[in-house]
Amino acid sequence: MVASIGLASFMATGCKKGSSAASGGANPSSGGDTSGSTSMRKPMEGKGNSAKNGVITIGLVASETGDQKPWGEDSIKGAELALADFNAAGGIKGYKINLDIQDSQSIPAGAGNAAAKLISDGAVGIVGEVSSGNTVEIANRGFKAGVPVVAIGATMTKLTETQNNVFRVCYPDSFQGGVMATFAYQALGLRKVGVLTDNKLPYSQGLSRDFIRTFKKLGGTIVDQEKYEQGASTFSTQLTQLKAANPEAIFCSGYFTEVGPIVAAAHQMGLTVPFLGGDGWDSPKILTSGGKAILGDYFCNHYTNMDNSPVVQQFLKEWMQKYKSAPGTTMGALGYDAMKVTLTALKNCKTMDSVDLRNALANIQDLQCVSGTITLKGNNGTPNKRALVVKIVPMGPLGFQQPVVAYQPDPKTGLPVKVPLGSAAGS
Amino acid sequence: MVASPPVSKSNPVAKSLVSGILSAVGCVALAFLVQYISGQFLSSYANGLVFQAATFVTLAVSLNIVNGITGQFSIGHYAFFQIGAYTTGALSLLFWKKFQGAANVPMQEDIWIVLMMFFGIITSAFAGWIVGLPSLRLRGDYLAIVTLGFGEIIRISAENFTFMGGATGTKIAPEKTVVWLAWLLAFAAIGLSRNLLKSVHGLAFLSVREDEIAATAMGVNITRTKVAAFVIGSAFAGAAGVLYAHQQTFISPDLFKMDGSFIVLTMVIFGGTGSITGSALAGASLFYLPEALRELPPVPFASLVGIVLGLIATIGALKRYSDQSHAKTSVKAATMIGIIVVGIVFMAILGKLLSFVPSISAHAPIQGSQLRLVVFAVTLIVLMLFRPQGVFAHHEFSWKWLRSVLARVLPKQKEGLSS
Amino acid sequence: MSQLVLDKATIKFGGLTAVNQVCFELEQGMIFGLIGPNGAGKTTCFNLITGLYKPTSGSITFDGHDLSQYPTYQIAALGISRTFQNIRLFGSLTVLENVMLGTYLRKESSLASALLHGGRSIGDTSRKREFATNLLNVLGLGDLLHVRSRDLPYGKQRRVEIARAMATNPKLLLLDEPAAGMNPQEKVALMEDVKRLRNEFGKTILVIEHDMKFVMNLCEQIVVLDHGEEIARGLPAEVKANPKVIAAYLGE
Amino acid sequence: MVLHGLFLGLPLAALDIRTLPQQIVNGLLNGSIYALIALGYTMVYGILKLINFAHGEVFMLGAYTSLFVSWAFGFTPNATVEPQTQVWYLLVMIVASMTVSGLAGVLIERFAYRPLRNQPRIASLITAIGMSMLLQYGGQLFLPNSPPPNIDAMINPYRGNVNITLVKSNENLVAAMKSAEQTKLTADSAWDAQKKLEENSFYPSAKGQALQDAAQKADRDYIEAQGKYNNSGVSILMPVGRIITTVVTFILMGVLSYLILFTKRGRAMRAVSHDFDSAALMGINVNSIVTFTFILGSTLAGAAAMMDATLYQPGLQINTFFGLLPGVKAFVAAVIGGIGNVPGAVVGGLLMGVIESLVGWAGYTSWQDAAAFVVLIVVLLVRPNGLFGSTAAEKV
Repeated sequence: MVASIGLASFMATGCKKGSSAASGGANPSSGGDTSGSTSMRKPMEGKGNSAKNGVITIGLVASETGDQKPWGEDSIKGAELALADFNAAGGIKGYKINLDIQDSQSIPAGAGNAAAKLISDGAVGIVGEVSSGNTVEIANRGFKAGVPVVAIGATMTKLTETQNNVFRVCYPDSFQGGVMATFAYQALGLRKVGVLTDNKLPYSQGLSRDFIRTFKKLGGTIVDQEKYEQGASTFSTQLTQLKAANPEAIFCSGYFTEVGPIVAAAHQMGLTVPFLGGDGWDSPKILTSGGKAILGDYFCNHYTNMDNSPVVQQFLKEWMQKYKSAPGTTMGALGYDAMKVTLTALKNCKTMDSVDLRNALANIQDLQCVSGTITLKGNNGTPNKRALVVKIVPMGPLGFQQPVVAYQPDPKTGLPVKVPLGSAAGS
Repeated sequence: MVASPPVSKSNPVAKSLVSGILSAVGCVALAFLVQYISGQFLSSYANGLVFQAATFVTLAVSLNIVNGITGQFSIGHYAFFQIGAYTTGALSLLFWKKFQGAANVPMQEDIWIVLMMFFGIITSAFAGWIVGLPSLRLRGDYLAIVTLGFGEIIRISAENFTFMGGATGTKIAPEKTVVWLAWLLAFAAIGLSRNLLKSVHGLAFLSVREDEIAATAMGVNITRTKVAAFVIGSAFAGAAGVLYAHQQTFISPDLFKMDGSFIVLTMVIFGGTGSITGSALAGASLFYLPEALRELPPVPFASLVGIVLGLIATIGALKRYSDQSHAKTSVKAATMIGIIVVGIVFMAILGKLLSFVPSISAHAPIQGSQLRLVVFAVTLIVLMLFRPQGVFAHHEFSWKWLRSVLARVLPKQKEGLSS
Repeated sequence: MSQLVLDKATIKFGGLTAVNQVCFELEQGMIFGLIGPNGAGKTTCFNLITGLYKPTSGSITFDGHDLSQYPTYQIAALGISRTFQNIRLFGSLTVLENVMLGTYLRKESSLASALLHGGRSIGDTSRKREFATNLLNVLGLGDLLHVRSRDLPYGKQRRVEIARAMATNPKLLLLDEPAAGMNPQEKVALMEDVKRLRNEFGKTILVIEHDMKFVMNLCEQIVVLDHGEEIARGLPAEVKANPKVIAAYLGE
Repeated sequence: MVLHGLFLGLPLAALDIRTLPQQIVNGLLNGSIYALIALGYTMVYGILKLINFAHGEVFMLGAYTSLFVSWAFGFTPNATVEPQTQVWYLLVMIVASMTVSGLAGVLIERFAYRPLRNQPRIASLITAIGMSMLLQYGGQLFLPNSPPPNIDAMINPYRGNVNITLVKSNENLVAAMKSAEQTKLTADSAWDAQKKLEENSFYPSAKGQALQDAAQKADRDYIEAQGKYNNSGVSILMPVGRIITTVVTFILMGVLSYLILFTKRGRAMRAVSHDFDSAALMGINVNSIVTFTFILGSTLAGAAAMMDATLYQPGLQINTFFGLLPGVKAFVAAVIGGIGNVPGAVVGGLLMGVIESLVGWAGYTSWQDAAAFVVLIVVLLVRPNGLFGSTAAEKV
């Protein structure tokens, strides 16, 4: 069907799931992470910044304007909350932390300029961004200047593979797509799936690609691939084509803003098979746009409100107190985590400069975060986190996401392996 | 490369050639000087801005050739910019590593980028030729929409171009901010447009803008002229795209959204249609404006509402006054300054009053960065309302022009002061 | 031999036949008048000759070239130049620039040379500037070189347009109502100038004009059109006496 | 082949003739929304010769108005009690949207375009772009957009379909489907029973695994059989909401044509569009006619926005960029039809919709938007003034 998949995977060559690489930190100037055999992470080039006059500047790049504003705003709120928590817990003795927020305009060029601005403002480390395209720009600027970058929601697989200054607190697309493919094939027993991609979103393109690869590897068939563009007002063409292909389920990798109407329209025209998706689905708005049609569908998420672990419940409580409403998207939690990881690393620093911070970040181990336990040590910047598959249920006091299965990447193969739900089971 | 002063009767050719060569050398020297200064004394962020400013100057000046000088209303200039960037993207993906291995010479990155500029110019000029052809039949807004459509087709093709990563985009191999090359390109664009306008050929371009029928009756091949304008304009945009790609280090279709074309178009009109100086200055300043606005502090919501209401009232009053008053320039200027002062006071009072309204004062303050593009848009509208012909109108900067402007303004001011 | 030959030239716009089977011949070096009431098809004839319209049938030949085969700009290159009824100067260009554009056909440098400010282009441009300045001096417009043509009074604009047409160095000059909007003194001066153009430069001139006195004093041959058809031709005196012409002008 | 390999978006899909009628109908229905927005562009262009770039934002404001009205009716995202749908809600929403959009259009004309009417057209174009940016980015400060809200899909009372069968499904396949359904039900219930027993174990037992596999296989077979049955027939499915949208669109267009062709004001509009100055000399109040044009065009955009977000595609996210894509497409539609020409805008809109659908039908959904522009360029090359545009010969 898609003869060009082979070439498509060109993009992901170099996607070697290195887990054996010891994380650098011992001696950054002599190569840092590159001691591992499979790691291609080059040590960052510049000397970075350091704390000045007792003030540590941490930069945050977020989409304050443009079409990714909802996610950008949540990430800012999350990061500010994490900083407030950190300060309440004592902060770092003798230092004040200054959170410098810059707008990316939701475009890579804007993100690049924002990062450059932060670096010249003296940011020791940068947190951000939500989308992969923007993060790549930030990562490159940071790499040149020698400033570490902690990405919030950038799931693009290749992001952390080449530069040792890049970290993230989310799982990569290769894992997320794999999780949904594994879930579809094994847990739901599906063999023929249609794929619907938002062709404007790098996130959606990447996620669909990774889903398709794993699903085919497992033995499934992709019966049809259709594409739409973010901001489109009708999806009838795509849905008609999908319906004719008679799939057993549809993997829809876009954002919740379009997924709701898509699923509702599909149901209205009699296409009632389950829909599956990624973390872009996470917003209660999906219930008002998708209506009853969306209930019972599944998506992959970082955390769920139903998780009764103390970290999550504490986070939700504080969020409600500070902002008077529940987090709008999953980026609230990830923003919180990214900031928490950065601040924790900062606390382990001695000299409060970028190189020190990078090394401390690369040594983060077993940090309890809202979106799970994060270990960056030995993971080349991408944590080996578990991912949850959640089912959409009617809005209850704890939200609308019922955790169904949890998957953890296998340390050897990198493929998703089912693990107990643990505290995420809720109730 | 840059043109000489008006030709005098004593051996104009030799004189012009000498001054031409001198100015070309001067441009190269200046470009390297800019590179040196910005590399030595500015942060990497500011260095990036210096580079990007040159890119936008090139874009604005090259669009001015199509839009301002030849009068062909093109609103898809970013397409050529993107073609340049994607050309170097593809070639660098395929061959940069090999080149790097084969030719280990100093400045090899710069050499590679110059080489890529050559290819970028070829591909984008070819695209410009393709887009220029329909201009044979289309006029005004119809041509505009075709160029817009062409831009969208290019962007959508890039989204589907998996070799370059589709919507995700791809990394560009030699990462280099070549400030000198960017400025040299900008100087070249300025110089070439200026040379063009100084020649009989340039008059042909202008005549197409002014009156196509009269132009063709005077023997101007309109189609050829329009296509030439598109080819020249797009070649510069393509070259700028190559440089931009290597500076951005990562290119994706997102970088080349339709808004970009609008902004470049805005630069041209803002500077004054047809004015090279205007385009160049507007290109640099309109590029810098949103960046400068990064420093805006957070604004309390009440003040913001006050500012919005006050701004509408002030602009309305100013516009009304400036349209209807026939007072002397100096009196007019003084009154307008007065109106602005009153307006600011009004905004402040309004903001203060509004802060007592509970639902408004409870609103979270607005981050400065959220206001950047709003301020940008307001600047556009206000400037167009008060100076629709653009800042420079059709004038070019020259010392003579500056003197004549000063001569016009200064005595009047004295007069105004004495009366 | 005739320089310009219209052989049954006809053009139809939808149902309207604007010019119907018009035949006339112009001999080199003469001043012709083309007259007729409003809507007679005079300007349409000019547009046919300069290629802005293509004849529906019939042919127009200039120096042996069939003009229907050429686009307008090449017709200009063959040596036909014109002015327009409603002046079409390049408004925001100066008088000098307008006239310089007339020399575009005789450019001696390439576009590349112009862009790179090559010696050829510089020399070419300065020669053309000199030529245009001289031409404007000859036509008594020497003091207006650097005025924007849009800012000129009506009568001057007409003269600049004639200068621009002359700058192409045409063999045949078509003047569309050159005296419209001029006062009597200007008209007399214009008449002298047009005669000079013929006498000194040997141009063939075809004039459309409503001012009968002007036409009768200027032209050596007159063609009269009405409703797109030729109703009379000949010497001014003959035409004046032709009952058909009188009927066309006064109505029946 | 090489080219094909380079582009992921070009699957070699077999053209499926059975979905063609459905896709054409989809296209016509989609096109009617484009047409409604395109009317606003075309009318303003007809009068002012100005591309009103802010028209998409007027559309966006209409959608927001509908959103606020729906909230006022209790359809808030956090409603505790499910609100009841009433048809008159929709009427209030459409009237409110039309009013607000109309007002916005008039204000934009008054403050951004009118002061520049005697200036070069390009100046108004830049203010139009500025206005569009101002509403997009300024709107973000004052309008709820984070996360982007949407009108509750449940406000749409017309959730049914009209189904037209062109070729009946093969009845011989019914039996197979029925038996597959039976097998599925049996297997499902067996697995459900076993699932209850194994609820607490992390790994299912061998028996449970076998039962689950069987149930899943039965499910798949059922879907397969059902699909075979459905795909053996050809039918056209039309959601009632979309039919209503299309009907209303055509009614509004009829009213508009009547206004322009048969009323005094319409004649005045045509006069103004022909020549400003002579119309003014004939005693026509040009300003009031321009205002009237903006009111008409903008109210149509408001109506389109309301219907788009509630009836046509319920649940669409509303943010300040809501008008961007429909705006551009409608503009293209207007140009295809011949900008300035009312029936042209309608035909252009419908044509755009059908072309997009057909491109999707051919398997190139990722090229839909590009195809629209390719068609635009082709149409303009063949007919430089659009399909219905008059070739106004320039007077020489």
